[in-house]
Amino acid sequence: MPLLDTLQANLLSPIPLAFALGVLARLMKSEFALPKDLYASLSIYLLLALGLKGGYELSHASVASIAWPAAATLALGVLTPLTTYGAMRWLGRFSTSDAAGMAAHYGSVSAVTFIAAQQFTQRVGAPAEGFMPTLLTLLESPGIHIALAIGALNRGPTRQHGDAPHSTGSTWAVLHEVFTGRTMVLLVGGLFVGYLMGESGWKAVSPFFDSGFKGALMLFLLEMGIVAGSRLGDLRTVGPFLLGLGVLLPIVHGAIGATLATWAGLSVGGATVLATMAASASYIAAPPAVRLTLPDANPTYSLTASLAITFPFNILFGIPLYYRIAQAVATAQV
Amino acid sequence: MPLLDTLQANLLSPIPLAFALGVLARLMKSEFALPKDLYASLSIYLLLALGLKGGYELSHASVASIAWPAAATLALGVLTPLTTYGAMRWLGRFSTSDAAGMAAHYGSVSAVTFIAAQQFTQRVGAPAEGFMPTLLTLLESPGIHIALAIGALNRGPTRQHGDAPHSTGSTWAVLHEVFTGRTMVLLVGGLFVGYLMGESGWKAVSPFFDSGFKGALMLFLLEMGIVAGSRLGDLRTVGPFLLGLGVLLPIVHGAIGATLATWAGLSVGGATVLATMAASASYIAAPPAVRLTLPDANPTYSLTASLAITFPFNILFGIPLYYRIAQAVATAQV
Amino acid sequence: MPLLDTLQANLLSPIPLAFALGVLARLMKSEFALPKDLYASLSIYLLLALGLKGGYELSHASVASIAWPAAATLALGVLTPLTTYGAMRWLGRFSTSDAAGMAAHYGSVSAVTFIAAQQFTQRVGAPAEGFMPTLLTLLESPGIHIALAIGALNRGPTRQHGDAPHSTGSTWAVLHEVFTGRTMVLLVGGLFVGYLMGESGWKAVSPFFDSGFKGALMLFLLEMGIVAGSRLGDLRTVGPFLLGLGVLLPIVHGAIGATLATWAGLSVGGATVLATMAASASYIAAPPAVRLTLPDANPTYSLTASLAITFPFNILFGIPLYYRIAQAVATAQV
Amino acid sequence: MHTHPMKLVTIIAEPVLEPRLAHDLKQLGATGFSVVDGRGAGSRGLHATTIPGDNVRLETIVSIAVADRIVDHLAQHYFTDYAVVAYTSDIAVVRGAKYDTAP
Amino acid sequence: MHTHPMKLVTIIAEPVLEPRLAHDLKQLGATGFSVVDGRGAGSRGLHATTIPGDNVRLETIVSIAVADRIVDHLAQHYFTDYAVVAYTSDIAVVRGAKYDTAP
Amino acid sequence: MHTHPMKLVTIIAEPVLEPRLAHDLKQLGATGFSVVDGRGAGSRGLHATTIPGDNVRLETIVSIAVADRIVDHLAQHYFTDYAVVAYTSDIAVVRGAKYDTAP
Ligand SMILES: Nc1ncnc2c1ncn2[C@@H]1O[C@H](COP(=O)(O)O)[C@@H](O)[C@H]1O
Ligand SMILES: Nc1ncnc2c1ncn2[C@@H]1O[C@H](COP(=O)(O)O)[C@@H](O)[C@H]1O
Ligand SMILES: Nc1ncnc2c1ncn2[C@@H]1O[C@H](COP(=O)(O)O)[C@@H](O)[C@H]1O
Ligand code: NA
Ligand code: NA
Ligand code: NA
Repeated sequence: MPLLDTLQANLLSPIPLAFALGVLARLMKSEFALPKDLYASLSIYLLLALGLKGGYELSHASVASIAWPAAATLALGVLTPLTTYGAMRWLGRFSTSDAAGMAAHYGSVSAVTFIAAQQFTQRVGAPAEGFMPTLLTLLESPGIHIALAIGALNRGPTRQHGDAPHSTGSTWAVLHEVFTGRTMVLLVGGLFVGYLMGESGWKAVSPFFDSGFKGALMLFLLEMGIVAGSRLGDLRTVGPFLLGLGVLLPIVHGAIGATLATWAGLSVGGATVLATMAASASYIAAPPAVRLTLPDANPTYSLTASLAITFPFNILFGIPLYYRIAQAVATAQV
Repeated sequence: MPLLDTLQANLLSPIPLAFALGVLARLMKSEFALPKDLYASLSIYLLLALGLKGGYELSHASVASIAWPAAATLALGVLTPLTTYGAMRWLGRFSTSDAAGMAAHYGSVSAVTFIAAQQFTQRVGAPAEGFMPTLLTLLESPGIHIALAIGALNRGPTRQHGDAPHSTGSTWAVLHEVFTGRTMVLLVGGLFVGYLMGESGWKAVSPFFDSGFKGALMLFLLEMGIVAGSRLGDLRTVGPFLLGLGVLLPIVHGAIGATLATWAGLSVGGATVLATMAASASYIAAPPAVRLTLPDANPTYSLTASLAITFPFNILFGIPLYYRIAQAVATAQV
Repeated sequence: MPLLDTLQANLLSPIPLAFALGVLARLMKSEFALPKDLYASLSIYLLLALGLKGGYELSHASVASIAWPAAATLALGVLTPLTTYGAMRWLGRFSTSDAAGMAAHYGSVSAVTFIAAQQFTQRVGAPAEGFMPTLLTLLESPGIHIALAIGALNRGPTRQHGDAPHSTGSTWAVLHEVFTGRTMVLLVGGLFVGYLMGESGWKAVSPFFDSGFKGALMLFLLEMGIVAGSRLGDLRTVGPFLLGLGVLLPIVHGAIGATLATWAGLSVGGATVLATMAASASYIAAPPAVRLTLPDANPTYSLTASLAITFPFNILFGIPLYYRIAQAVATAQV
Repeated sequence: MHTHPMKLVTIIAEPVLEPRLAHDLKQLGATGFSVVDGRGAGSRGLHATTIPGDNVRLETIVSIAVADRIVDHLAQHYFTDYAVVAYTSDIAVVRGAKYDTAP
Repeated sequence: MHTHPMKLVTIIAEPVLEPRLAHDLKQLGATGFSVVDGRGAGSRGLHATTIPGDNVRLETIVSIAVADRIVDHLAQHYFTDYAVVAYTSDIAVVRGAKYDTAP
Repeated sequence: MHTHPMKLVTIIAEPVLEPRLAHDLKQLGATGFSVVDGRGAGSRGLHATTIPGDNVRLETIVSIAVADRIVDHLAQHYFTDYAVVAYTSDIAVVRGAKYDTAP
């Protein structure tokens, strides 16, 4: 199937369509949005389902098969914040805080983009390895930690609230929050529970966590479209450089990701998903962490780039692209 | 099956029972109610599911088969606000604002009543045409527009906030809100998405949007019962005329609807559903639109009539009645 | 299967694992919690599902088969608040209000613990009778009424707000609230609706209310773990006596419950579930009722004991234990 | 526009008390009240709700006399046993008559 | 620290009015506003929302002149037909300039 | 009943700051605080949250001295970089001692 057909097939599948509907509703100035608690509930459901199923499938995987992919994931977790920081600082001439803030977003990962990639590989008949959710948990925090460390070093001690009485503001407290945030509890926790409860447990709960998954995802993407759509106005604020970077960074990170993943022995489907992880940008775990530790970083930059540029790009065009890259790398390797 | 049996079978089915439970809970002064966000979530789910399935089935329908039913629907959209206005103004001697406000409610449609009719026709083995949700979107707004136009004309320019600084209060702004409200985004949007994603898309999401539909509907009806039940006290406020009108209008509109629908070539099931649409009164889209454009219309009148009289009447007795009328008209026509 | 194996199999099943994950998240100081409305929605779903299915199955049960189990349930509803009051007052030397408050909690029942027991008996192949939810509704309120009556008698008229203008504070108003609270509306209402709608109704809604049940329960238990986990700090406040009582009372009540249940003719599964009901403590209906009628009872005592001691004990260890007791009693009886 | 000085009484209380307080306010002469859900932390830290810290915040616009009566009533019937915080502040309203109870 | 006296205008209104009121406030010179969802009961008891009693509470920090203008505007355009309650109170802010509109 | 004059400090802030502000308030001598979730719009329009405009509103009853300290602290540590609005108002409480920190 040529790239254009893959693209078209992707665009006409539930996830991109629901996302597009959300964006369109905002463009038409509709006030419609999911209730906040429904949005949160859907994300909890999706993350826990992902973790449980991943954990259940982990019980069938050998440690050997995961070792290299895990190493590749960690390498991406170190690399992507650095390339992002470099591009922001030296190409874009942004402040160290803005560069570090952006690096935290692009060094981490978007779980929904991951899921979209997983669904895509299933649809094209090249399902990813069952242990991919485990890799997802590995990529969640290193990028944030590295980026915040860079930011802290560069800002120096002067701006630290040294005399202020807040321990909750300390970098350690913030990193602890990343580690114990919603995504980590549900994903890592879900992996353990899924692993421990085994087949009988998974069978009991899969009518809830598995059958409904794709529909719930669609509803979630509708709201993602609304959220992204309401940031489109900020595109003018952030300027052409960030607009370009929001598309270029995922392509570069996706290509590197696909290559490393293939070298690490992942299937084409698995490589597509790992590439998508590298290409995606966090908009859940990174923003509060950056806001608290790098107060002078402008959150409009990083959130708009992650949510309104990179996320739609990946959902609509990126994933099929990374799939073709993964195919090409796999063919070249043989 | 004689009318009484149809009635009884209807009363003992999940939707009326759940509704009755809600009313009963209120009558017993229970404080129980669904959390607001759950109520909103269920309505989002039901509307999107309706749209998606309708859109998917639309891909099998020919334009020719929809043309006449669509024309009948639009005719009902013009007729029902006029009859309502006339009845309120000349029989009930209400103010122009109160009459126009009521016309907006009865000229529009209740999606849940529509769904109940759809379920009913399935249960009695006369399922309605797959394109009915498309007709639903056609009936949502014309009645509101016509009613508000009548109201605006009759109130004259004196009461307009001509000098006030609110553009958001303008009739155009309000009509835009009706067009881009929750119901329209989810129904019209769902129709498009359902149409575009086709069979493979629908299959992927139907375990979520189709299997759970009837149960979610039941939960929703429970809350509808509570909401309607808490308005029963207002029945005394609105007086016997509105009480009578809340039952008579749906019967008249339902009979006209069933006739037009049958002439337009709909099956008995389809005619039942279109009749129910005509007979139903909006309590989602119409109330805020009326409140903002006709401030001196008493909202207690229209909301109590729609929610506490017409809605229960349709759910419990109206739908089986319209079905019998549709059968009769179909037989007469042959 | 020896007790230890039953215990281990229980601990590795979805409910205890999800609960443990919630507790663990709190111990790691995670801020994660389910949105309030999701928590409420899940509990509504679980209660209504329980009621509907119970009502549907009630239509197959004979009155004779329920009579004795119902009598046993009511006996437990009278006995358990008395033993609790006695233990608190004379062993623990607590004030009459604290003793009565505790008695209200342990004299009533925890629906989630009931469900966990039901699931457990299914898993071990000894499913409980279909009419058990009916018994659950019988045990919900008598214990609260008895306990509050004891409290009111012992406090005497002096502390009554005799001259205060609140009728809402009267004991009658509070008892009315227990009777018309969420649990009663959904359970009793669900039983009636389930009974009336019969097989065709249940078939229509069971994909929603039955298939998803176990998964939704798991999500609910995750939050229960978080809630219980955030009370662990209060364990130090309540002291060793309440800690011991929170484990001893359920064992004693569970043993009595298993015995009475077996005498009343219930199967081993049914006896396990009734024993669990007796052993469980309310943390939904009882707390507000106690708070309003016994203001000087320290709510930290009863809520911590119910939520952070007895609930986990029952979920993790109690239910398998009551099952073994029920087996033993059944064997002894033969 | 001419405005009238009134008192705003704010009560922060355990959620379970909302209906009772609403009832009391009416009895004591308030013509209405507004409620918002919130959370908080204080010195007592009574964990009387399943989710510790949840509270409701009632506000009522009343005359000085009614404000006094409300504060007295709260002090007498609630402060000892319940997690209730209350304070009054000065506000100005249009249409002062709306907030006066019939004598 | 030096603080500046300002007015806080609080408006409790039917939810449907939120966008219109927000728009009006800006037009009348407020530099911003905060909103909280709530519920309540009053003397009129207009059941204008599906769930009776729901309301929103808008607050805006403004100068005395703007506060007067807002109260006048509300009295003229809303008090007759809508369930709207409004009051003003005295507050002190740091950085008073933040709340002054360009002349 | 005898009441005591106190200060109410109201802080409207980005949600992410809630735990830090709560911590600061205690350190600065507040005995408690209440929080309500809300939304709003201002002049800066920093879109620092996924859903633009969401905020939290913290209120604390404190003595005049503590109120001053809190306002100073906010001005120094938050006003530059964060979307934070704060103001103080005069209130009267029963049991003034409840809101005084041990020296
Ligand atoms: N100083 C304070 N300022 C504002 N609210 C307070 C204060 N102290 C207590 N509260 C509120 O009152 C509730 C009960 O406080 P307490 O009884 O002191 O534990 C808390 O959850 C807070 O919402
Ligand atoms: N005296 C009052 N104090 C505080 N809020 C009030 C008062 N009266 C009315 N309200 C609020 O204004 C809304 C409408 O009141 P009304 O127009 O009097 O029915 C109510 O739902 C309350 O939220
Ligand atoms: N004049 C004002 N009155 C009340 N709240 C305000 C005002 N200005 C700003 N706010 C609140 O402070 C938040 C941040 O405002 P800003 O920093 O001006 O963008 C807004 O979302 C509002 O909730
Ligand atoms: Na990334
Ligand atoms: Na109609
Ligand atoms: Na019990």
